[in-house]
Amino acid sequence: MPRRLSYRHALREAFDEELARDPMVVLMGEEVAQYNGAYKVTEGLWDKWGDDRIVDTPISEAGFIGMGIGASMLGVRPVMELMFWSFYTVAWDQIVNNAAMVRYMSGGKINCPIVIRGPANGGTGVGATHSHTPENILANFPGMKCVCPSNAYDAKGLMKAAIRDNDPVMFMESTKLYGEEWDVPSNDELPDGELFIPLGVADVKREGSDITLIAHGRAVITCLKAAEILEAEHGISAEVVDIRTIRPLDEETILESVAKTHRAIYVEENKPFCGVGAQIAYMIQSTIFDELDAPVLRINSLDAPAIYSPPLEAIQLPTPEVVVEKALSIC
Amino acid sequence: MPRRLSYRHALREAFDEELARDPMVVLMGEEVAQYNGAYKVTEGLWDKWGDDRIVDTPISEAGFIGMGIGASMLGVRPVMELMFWSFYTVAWDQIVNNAAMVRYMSGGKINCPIVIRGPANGGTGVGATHSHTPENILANFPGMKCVCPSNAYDAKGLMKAAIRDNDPVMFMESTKLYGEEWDVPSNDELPDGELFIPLGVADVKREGSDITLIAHGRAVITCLKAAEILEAEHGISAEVVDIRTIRPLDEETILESVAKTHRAIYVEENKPFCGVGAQIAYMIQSTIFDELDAPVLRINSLDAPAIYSPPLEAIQLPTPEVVVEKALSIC
Amino acid sequence: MAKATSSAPPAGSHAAAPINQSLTPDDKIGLYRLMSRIRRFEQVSLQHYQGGKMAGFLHLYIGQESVAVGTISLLGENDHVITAYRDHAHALAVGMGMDECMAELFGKATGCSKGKGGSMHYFEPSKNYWGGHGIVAGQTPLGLGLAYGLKFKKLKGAALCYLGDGAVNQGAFHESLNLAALWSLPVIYIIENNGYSMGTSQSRSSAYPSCLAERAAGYDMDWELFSGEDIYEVRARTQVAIERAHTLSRPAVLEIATYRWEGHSVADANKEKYRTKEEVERFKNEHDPIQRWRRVLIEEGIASEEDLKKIDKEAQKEAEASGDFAKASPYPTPESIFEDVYWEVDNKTDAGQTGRHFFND
Amino acid sequence: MAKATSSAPPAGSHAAAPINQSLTPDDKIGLYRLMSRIRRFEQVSLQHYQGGKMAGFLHLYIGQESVAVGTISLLGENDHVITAYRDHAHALAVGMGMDECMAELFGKATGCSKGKGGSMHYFEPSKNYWGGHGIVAGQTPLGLGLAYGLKFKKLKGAALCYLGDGAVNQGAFHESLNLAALWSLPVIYIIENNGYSMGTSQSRSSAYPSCLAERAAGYDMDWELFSGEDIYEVRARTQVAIERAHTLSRPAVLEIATYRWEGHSVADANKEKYRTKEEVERFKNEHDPIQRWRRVLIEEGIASEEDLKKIDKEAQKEAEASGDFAKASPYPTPESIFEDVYWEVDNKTDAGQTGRHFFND
Ligand SMILES: Cc1ncc(C[n+]2csc(CCOP(=O)(O)OP(=O)(O)O)c2C)c(N)n1
Ligand SMILES: Cc1ncc(C[n+]2csc(CCOP(=O)(O)OP(=O)(O)O)c2C)c(N)n1
Ligand SMILES: [Mg+2]
Ligand SMILES: [Mg+2]
Repeated sequence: MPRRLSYRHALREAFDEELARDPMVVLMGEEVAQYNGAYKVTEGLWDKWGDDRIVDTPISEAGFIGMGIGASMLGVRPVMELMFWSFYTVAWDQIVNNAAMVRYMSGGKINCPIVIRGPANGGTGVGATHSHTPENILANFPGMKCVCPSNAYDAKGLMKAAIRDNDPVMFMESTKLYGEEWDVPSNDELPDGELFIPLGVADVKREGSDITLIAHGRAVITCLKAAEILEAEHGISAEVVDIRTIRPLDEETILESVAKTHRAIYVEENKPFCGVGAQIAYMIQSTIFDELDAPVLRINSLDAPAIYSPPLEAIQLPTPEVVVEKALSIC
Repeated sequence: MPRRLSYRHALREAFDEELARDPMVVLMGEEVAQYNGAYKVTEGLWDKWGDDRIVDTPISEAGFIGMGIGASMLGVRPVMELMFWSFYTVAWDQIVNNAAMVRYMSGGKINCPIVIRGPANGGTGVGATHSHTPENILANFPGMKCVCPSNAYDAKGLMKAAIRDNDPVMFMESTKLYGEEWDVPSNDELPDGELFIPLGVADVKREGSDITLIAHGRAVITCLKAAEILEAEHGISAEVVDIRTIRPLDEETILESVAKTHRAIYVEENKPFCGVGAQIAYMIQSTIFDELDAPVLRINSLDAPAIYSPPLEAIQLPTPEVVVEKALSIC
Repeated sequence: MAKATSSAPPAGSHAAAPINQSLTPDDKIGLYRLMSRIRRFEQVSLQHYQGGKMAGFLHLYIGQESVAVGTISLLGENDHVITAYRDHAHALAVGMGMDECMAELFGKATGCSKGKGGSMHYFEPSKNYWGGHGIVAGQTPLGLGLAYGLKFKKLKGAALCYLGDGAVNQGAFHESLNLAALWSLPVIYIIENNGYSMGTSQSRSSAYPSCLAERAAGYDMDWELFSGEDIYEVRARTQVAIERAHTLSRPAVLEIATYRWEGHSVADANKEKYRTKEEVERFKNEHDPIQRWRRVLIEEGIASEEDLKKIDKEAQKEAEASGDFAKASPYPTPESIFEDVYWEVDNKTDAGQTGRHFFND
Repeated sequence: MAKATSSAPPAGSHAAAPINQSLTPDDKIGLYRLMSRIRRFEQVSLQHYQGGKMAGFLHLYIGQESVAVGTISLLGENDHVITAYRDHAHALAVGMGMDECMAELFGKATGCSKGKGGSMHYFEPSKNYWGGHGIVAGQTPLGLGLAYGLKFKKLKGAALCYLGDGAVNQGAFHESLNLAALWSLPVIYIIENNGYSMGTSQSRSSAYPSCLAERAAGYDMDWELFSGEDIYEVRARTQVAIERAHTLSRPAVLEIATYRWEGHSVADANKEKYRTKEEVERFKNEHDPIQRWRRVLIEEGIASEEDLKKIDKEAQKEAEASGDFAKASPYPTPESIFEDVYWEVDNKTDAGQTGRHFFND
């Protein structure tokens, strides 16, 4: 029987393995150590690895994220938690001008092997200030990498790749997925002895022939549900492509799929204007315009700040039903 | 003979007129008063309006921008200068979570009639930290408005609209344009007695029939030059649409033009990934797919942090030649 | 500009401060009633939270009531209040009703933010209450802006801006302190020091000489440290800062020692780990500001045990009724998702009609 | 932890400090040569700027040389340097060559940042020099990170992080101070106080009790205020902080009074408006740190007027040669625009090959 692991636990395994592999890896953030993490992602790690490797910080995101970047320039490999990715706003200057650009401005003399991670999602009743999904904004910057795993397996494999990457990686998790479980083989079940997924490789999560649903993060799950409804109720065969990392981006897998299905919809929980879907829709139509039997469409979170009211918040995010409806409009 | 006015001077007239019209208007920022503005946009205003209306701030963008937002909640109408828009990174939390979202989170009880302004452009040899063009990022947020005038006439008219607007308006100028001159009628030459351009209204800067070049900010000028070359050297008639404001966006004017020419290229000095061009290309193809004779293309700043080296910086930004070449590829 | 704390008045003398002498027996009972109502409101909200009626966080203020009630009781027409996400008490203290506060937690259209903000984002500008802010210290420049607005409009008032002991390490707060002192703006920062930011004790998050408020000295700004337990003391010592703000337009930082009984939020699974049971019990049993005020009222012969019990019961009833009100209220409509984003759109002005504002496909 | 400044040593005693006593005559001449080279380098760069060879800003350090030279002369193998955009002097002081520094200003491929950074963004990690940062105070958390890295790696060193008097009001600096003090990290913040941030005098930008460094007291951190004019004093008083960082891993804030002769940058059109001519002249004539050191060397009999003039001439020649070098150097190639963005791409690793990294159409 395959091993079931929660998304949170899968991340924890990735940390634990990388902490063991490389003594320069240090985990840092608010409440990550003694409190075990606000969302228990780092549970048990402080007990195991102690004060030097698992570090609680004060509430000073600009200060401690910048500190991590500075330490990374000296070869430390900090994995920094933002309790919510929403709090990137107070550390934005450090992320943009230092993590993402110091390599360039120094003519390649400095690099910043830092991971900045935490949950980036709406849908948990915490209101607009706590529901930011800045992946489109992060990926806008050459110099940054941006990863959005949709499940525990990918989360573990991609986190290990992120920690070993020598460029700054923005790693976006989901509080809505932390508790969900997936099959995640243990290392001894794996040919390479570990689970490692390179950045920049998309994954076809479901094969299909009539339409391609492309997504990142939790929207992938929405697409998989929509694909089942499309199949069961409408006889439409939808392929689901999980891009997994937004930058670098595996365009080939997307284009191959769309060249096969001739129809595409991008689904994301992000806001629409200049979202990831806009970029990928642009890319598809500009690259394989003649393969398209219909415009590339997209589905986003409804275009207003995240509302608190629980029943409305639920419909502000894309649902399988909305995906089905939009797919039917072009199939 | 029509009156010629520099972009900088046109803005100054807008400030002066609005300062006279509404005693709640106050101009604030680093070096805007006694120093007359780092780029002399506010020259003479402190002499005329004094300490209460024209205020020099310390270097504390989060503090003073947040302060301006707080004051705007009480009915003051602050026009805040960022010496460079690049410095938004240190004030980002205040802009996003307060200016753009307090109205929503308060159920409409509070509004923030604030203008945040300053130059947002590359091309002046100040390196990556000082060359940010965050208009795509700003416009991503429902709650914000975002304006990018390409000439002195629009700058004056749009600035007056921005100051009177009861929502937060992000106003992006250009140091490369400050010294350029355009025809700007004086108020007594105008039927309404003033120059006022509503936000959300695009402007066809040049009529054409074969292809539509769409742009914002200084890229409009690049497009106008490209259109002349296309006409003179290739007999291609290009229409140039200046969107002027990115949010709200005048989609009708864009779509009308493209429905006529059947070909479109978006040109901007911003980085490509999730840029404004991606959004507008998406919108065009998703709305009038069948009108298109070719994919919608776009041209951006070359996708790396802004390089310092002057000759390379010049080619990192879109040139008329690149626009011509791309236009020829689909005409 | 004076920079040191004023010398502490002798213990027990706070009742004698003019600002407290001016309180009528009714006023004093009013303070009790308000604290009691805040506590019942939160206790009832907790029940509904546990009953699954709300989402997200619920940060309870239980144990700290004397701070919001004592300080806000001093405010007049042109004084303003802004705080962080632990914002229910301040809302009730400025005079907001339990109904709209409870309904907000339920996410109902009748909530004080129409169900759009939730627990962390209460607002009522008509009562000079500017929220309810979720980003730690994000409200501190806004508070400064309220003070700027007052001074700009030449109004005699002050802005009270509350923050936690964990919030003092955010840059925006320091930028605000410099601006406040430099421009002499009438903002009073009140550090509600409950000893912990989530699970982190003050000494694990902050470096300081004698206390956190002393950082104000670095900006040549007035500061005070005092206990929040006795509402007389809270009023007497806060009044000094308000007076100074009103008459001299001078800012201040007040650090008020207090304690939260519950976890950081209801979701705080560790609340018994980072503090000892004894510590929590000691505060509950020996330092409850409501009990303390109760004893004062009885000692002063202003109210009997019976009177106060009756007030508590009324408060409980009111809180329960607010729960019923919230339950019976409608959720906002789906269309309302797009309301309250842009003033110009909501008000159907010309500016709200030109161009597309929302980008749903 | 001590929090107050150490009591100032009696005037004139700095030459007698052990750290200065240990200087050989050659060392002392070396300090002179370095200051002279820095000044000539900048004077020559100014000529080329005015000749249209560079773009953007050129922030000159002329008048402040003793600060960078004095402090950096104290550093050893594991000590690091990071500063703001006024960064030429620190670069030369850590041992970078004039050629690569001048070429960077010209935007040439031979520049210290390959022409990618420009005047504000010099870097040379092989010499423990971490830039060169354009965002005011943006370097202050990075300096903290260097100190963190040293401590994490159990190396005995310190990070010297320079900032201006205008930079002290940025939030990131304060967050850094708290973290430095809380975790006892060996970072030394050096406020190069030249009295102005662009056209704004210290008193128009900052509220402070006795000085800016005193804000460190609010974090229970050591601090000092002293004049930067005499290189003996700079060395003696900075050494105390370095020693403490090395042995006790304790941070500090040093405020060093100095003066810039030129405008904020070469583009500063107002440089004669916000300061009186008399003020500028007084500093040039009476407080030039190079002249002062010159007098010391002559008084101590270490060098003659002639010797020093010769050094100046050599420095001038070297600076001019660096201009020729820069002029003769090639610009970076257009392809290099996409180099140095991603380490993995540049190094052609597996990770650099999967997925698209650049999105040019
Ligand atoms: C910028 C930011 N970082 C982190 C958080 C998460 N967070 C919310 S409250 C809190 C603790 C704050 O403690 P304190 O300031 O002492 O206030 P208290 O909760 O004790 O009232 C944290 C870490 C946040 N909301 N914003
Ligand atoms: C965040 C930010 N705001 C504003 C600027 C523009 N700016 C550059 S230097 C400067 C003045 C800084 O003065 P100070 O810190 O005293 O340093 P000095 O120039 O005197 O060395 C300003 C306003 C900037 N680069 N970054
Ligand atoms: Mg607290
Ligand atoms: Mg200065």
